[in-house]
Amino acid sequence: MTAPAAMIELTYRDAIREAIRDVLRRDKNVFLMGEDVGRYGGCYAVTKGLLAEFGPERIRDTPLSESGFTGAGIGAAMAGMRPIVELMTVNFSLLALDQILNTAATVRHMSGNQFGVPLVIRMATGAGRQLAAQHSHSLEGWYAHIPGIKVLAPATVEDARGMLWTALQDPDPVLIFENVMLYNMTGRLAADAGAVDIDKAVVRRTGRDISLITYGGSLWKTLEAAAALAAEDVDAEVIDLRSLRPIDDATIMTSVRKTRRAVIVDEGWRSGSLSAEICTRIIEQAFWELDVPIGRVCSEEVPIPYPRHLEIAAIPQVPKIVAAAKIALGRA
Amino acid sequence: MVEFRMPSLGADMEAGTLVEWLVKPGDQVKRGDVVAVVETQKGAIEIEVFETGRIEQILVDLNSKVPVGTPLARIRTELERKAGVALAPAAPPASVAEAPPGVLPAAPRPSRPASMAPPIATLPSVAGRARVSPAARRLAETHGVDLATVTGSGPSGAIVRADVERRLTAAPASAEKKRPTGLNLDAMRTAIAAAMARSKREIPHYYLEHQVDVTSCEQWLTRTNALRPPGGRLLMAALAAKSVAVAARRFTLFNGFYHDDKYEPASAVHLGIAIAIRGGGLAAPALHDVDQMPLDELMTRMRDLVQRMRAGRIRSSEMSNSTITVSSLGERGVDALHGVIYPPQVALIGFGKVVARPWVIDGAIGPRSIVTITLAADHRVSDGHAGALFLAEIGKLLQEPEKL
Amino acid sequence: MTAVTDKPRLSRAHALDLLKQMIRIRRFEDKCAELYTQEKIRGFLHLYDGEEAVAVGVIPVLEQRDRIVATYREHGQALVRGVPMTAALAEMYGKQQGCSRGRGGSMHLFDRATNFYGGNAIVGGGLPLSIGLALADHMRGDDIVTACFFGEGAVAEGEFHESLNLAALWGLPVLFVCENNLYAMGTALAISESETDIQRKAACYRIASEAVDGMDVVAIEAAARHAVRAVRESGKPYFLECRTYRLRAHSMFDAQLYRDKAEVEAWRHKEPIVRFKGWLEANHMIHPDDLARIEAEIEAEIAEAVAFAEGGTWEPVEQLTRFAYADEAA
Amino acid sequence: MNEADIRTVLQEELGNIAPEMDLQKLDPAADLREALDIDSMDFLNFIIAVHHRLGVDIPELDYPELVTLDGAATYLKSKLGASKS
Repeated sequence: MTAPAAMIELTYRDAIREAIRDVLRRDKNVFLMGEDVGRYGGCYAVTKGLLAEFGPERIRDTPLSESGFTGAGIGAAMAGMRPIVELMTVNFSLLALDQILNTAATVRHMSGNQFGVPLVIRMATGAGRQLAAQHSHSLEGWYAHIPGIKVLAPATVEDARGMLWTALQDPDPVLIFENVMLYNMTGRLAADAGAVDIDKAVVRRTGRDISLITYGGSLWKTLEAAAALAAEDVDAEVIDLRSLRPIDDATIMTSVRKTRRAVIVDEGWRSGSLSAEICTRIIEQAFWELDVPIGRVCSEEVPIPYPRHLEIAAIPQVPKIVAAAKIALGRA
Repeated sequence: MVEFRMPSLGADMEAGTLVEWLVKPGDQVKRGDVVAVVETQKGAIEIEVFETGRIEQILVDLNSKVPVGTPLARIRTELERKAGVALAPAAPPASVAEAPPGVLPAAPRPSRPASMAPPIATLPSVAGRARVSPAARRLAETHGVDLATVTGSGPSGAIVRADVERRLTAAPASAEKKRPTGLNLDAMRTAIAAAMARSKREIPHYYLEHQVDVTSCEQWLTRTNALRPPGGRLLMAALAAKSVAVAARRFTLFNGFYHDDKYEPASAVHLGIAIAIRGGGLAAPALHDVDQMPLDELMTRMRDLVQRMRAGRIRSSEMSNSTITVSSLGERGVDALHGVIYPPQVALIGFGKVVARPWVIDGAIGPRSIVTITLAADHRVSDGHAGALFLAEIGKLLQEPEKL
Repeated sequence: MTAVTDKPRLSRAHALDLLKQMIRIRRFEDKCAELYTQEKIRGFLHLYDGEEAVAVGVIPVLEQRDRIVATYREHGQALVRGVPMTAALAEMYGKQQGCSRGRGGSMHLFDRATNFYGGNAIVGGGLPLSIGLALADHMRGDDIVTACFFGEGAVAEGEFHESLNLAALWGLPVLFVCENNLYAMGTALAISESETDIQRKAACYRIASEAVDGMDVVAIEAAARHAVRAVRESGKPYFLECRTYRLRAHSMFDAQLYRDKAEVEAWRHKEPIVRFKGWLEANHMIHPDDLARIEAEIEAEIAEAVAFAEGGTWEPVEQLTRFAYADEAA
Repeated sequence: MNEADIRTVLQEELGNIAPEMDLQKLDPAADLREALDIDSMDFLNFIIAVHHRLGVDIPELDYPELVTLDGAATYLKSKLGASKS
């Protein structure tokens, strides 16, 4: 029995930087490309110090040309490189959506499997910093709609550190969404923590009475809600999806068959959201196990407003999750 | 004296480490001067001061990480120096009433407007039909549990799987003695006693009897039921109820309420169906707007009522506001029953059992199915003449069952 | 100060007004920085220090009916165009008395009364919008000019190419004003553009263009008069590159690792307020009490704006979803 | 489905109709309507339940054959036997 590795404490931001540093060291084909990733050190200071260590060829500052440099990343990947494209935030990724959908996700299938795109795209997502409507989108659900790419939502320090290497080994494009509210979060991690899987959901808290299904930034609000429910002797199970495409149906259905009640917490807008897809899958696969209608806690269908109290009211919060759970438990 | 505080430079900056002071106590500073350098996750950032005056005291030593808002130094402002007086340290710029947005000011707590309540299906249950979860429904089906005998503990009374499980464990199929659950027969007895006593005390009853040939009804029922599965079949009781309701619509003196010494005819016909409860007790729950209710629906509702009443599962909403009541003691009952009116109603129709009797038709005698219909009515409201016409109307309606 | 032929004789009153407008912006931005460190203003805050001459030189030349599209660094443009300082500051506080009902914040100041089509937080996002506004006026034959302000960072966006091409192709009355402040957030012009002489790019679309010293308010005003008259008379687009410099960080939370302090210091001596004030004093067009009066008037206006914003109220949460769509009752 | 199963179904359904009756003491040859104080409405509900559980059609004309427990059991056995030949 080898001695357990020492545990270190670091922020979610540091964990991602370590992951990038690790892959750059281990594979010379890997390079990072994005707006202000080099001299500026990254809009969220994730890549600070990497330019000095790896030089301008492998830490490439780009002009503000999202469609251009994302397409360039796709091309480089098709020609054998392993690029990591940083799109700063999902809000700006809309300018690169054509390249992601019509080339990255499609070319393997369309070329009869002659060309693949082993590309990783990282972007921040989510609201909560009062950046107003154009800078506060949560559009993971849109990307999770597209066949041909994988979509990840690391919510813990361990996943922030471990998903990148596995994603880069994947022969197809992988999108990693990092919620802006998590960068400052500190967590504990084994000093030698390495790669993790990217296709399984994880039960972060086991429980018998109700399944709370969520991902990314909302995980911590959901765990807090579960704690609040525990105080009222409700035993809630919390599932962290980790992968939004493919969705790990097995873990979801096992949980729902046990608890017979489900609430899904999704920072996207309700209509046509990822939560809508998960609801449908539960009805398709576990309808006869359900005791109550599936609950959902999503963002209000409105552009995210600047004032703090309106932004709080617009996106999922702990009280809303607790309330939805109580309705499902018949205790509203 | 004014406090120079650790500034917030970004919505996601919670603290900063003071790595360099560019001024020392006694130095003169003016608005906009860079006075210190703070290390953040974004790197070292020069911090400017927004006051003009002299640095009095440094409050934080180097390389200490302090949260945003921590006082770093004290500055004696320009005004004070001129006036030579020590102004009370200025209250932090954010007066209590207007706390910085970081702390929610006395603004309305972000209550959840109704429109934003998670729209879980909290719709009222479909009128009459208890809501059953899929899991409960499947368990009930596989074990042949009659959901009508299960009380729901789920949201707004819905039946959930645990309820069916309890029903299975609590009541094994063996025929051991079962009391109607949830019903206090003794309490019911006292209530019936009170109502009957009041009725007899206050209502001057008069009684009328009328014999009606229901042979055509029986033949119509046999023809109709032959084409239908058991679930869709009709009984005489439904025809009887419908005929009373249709007639009551026209004879308004028998369909209403008597309150505070005056009679109020009802605008609709809510027919009370008197049902004996197993093990004793009686209830007369109301079916609403029976005069307009299609026969098939009336039959299904009456069957449902009887099933639930028998098991003692009565809903409070069903116990009120009948406008007239009909009672029947069934096939093994008696020829005619003279009932007691339920206050504040003003009439009760009784149906005896159907018997084969010799009957004269067109001068010839032959066997016919005859039923005796009785009327108990409130003489404060109606007289025998009107009562007779009312009974005759019921009898006439029963001659054309297909129109009911 | 470049002597430009069609520069009108600079009256004293006009000169003082130009100076006051620039100082007014500088002091306002300074107050915003202070309020940000006290967490009164949140989210992102991009300040205009050093670029005042562009707004003050261009916007007063436009007519009331003309339209303006700006970026997230739009406080200066909004103030010069006539958006009340009270409403602008209340907006940054997030109060419902703000010019966008408190919902937009610093990066999204809108004002229908002055045809101010807002700040826009997406780099290059305003360019196609300005084409559309001009297209409508062009189709209706209205004598209206649309001025579109953007930074040199936006030049790298696809929308820059698409918009200039459409403006030239359809002959639309757009005045493109590029505020080239040498840095797109943390990326210097030299490492983001193969051709750094920005105004030369307009020639590829056959659009008349001119570069002007962004630190010389008089030169900008003259160039703006000429450009606006050209657009109004020809109905065709005009491209004005104002070469300026951003004295403060890109936004509040920026350690400026991408440029050194000596460079910033050098530009402090060439910034528009210092230059214009120096020129006025050298030509005896200004007296010390003029400056004192200007500073006092501005200080009073800012104090009133702060009081207005502090006294503002939060929009009730019940209004959250209102105006996602037009009111049915409207 | 053998006769014992049929009798269990009949016992369960009669238990639903007359919960307070002790069906163990029920004389299988006695008229159910008398023995369990069942009226036509109860009897129809009984027929509907048996039809639903055993999937056997029971026309009104056959009702007399089901008024006793034995009668009902043999009737249903023959009906089920016939249908499952």
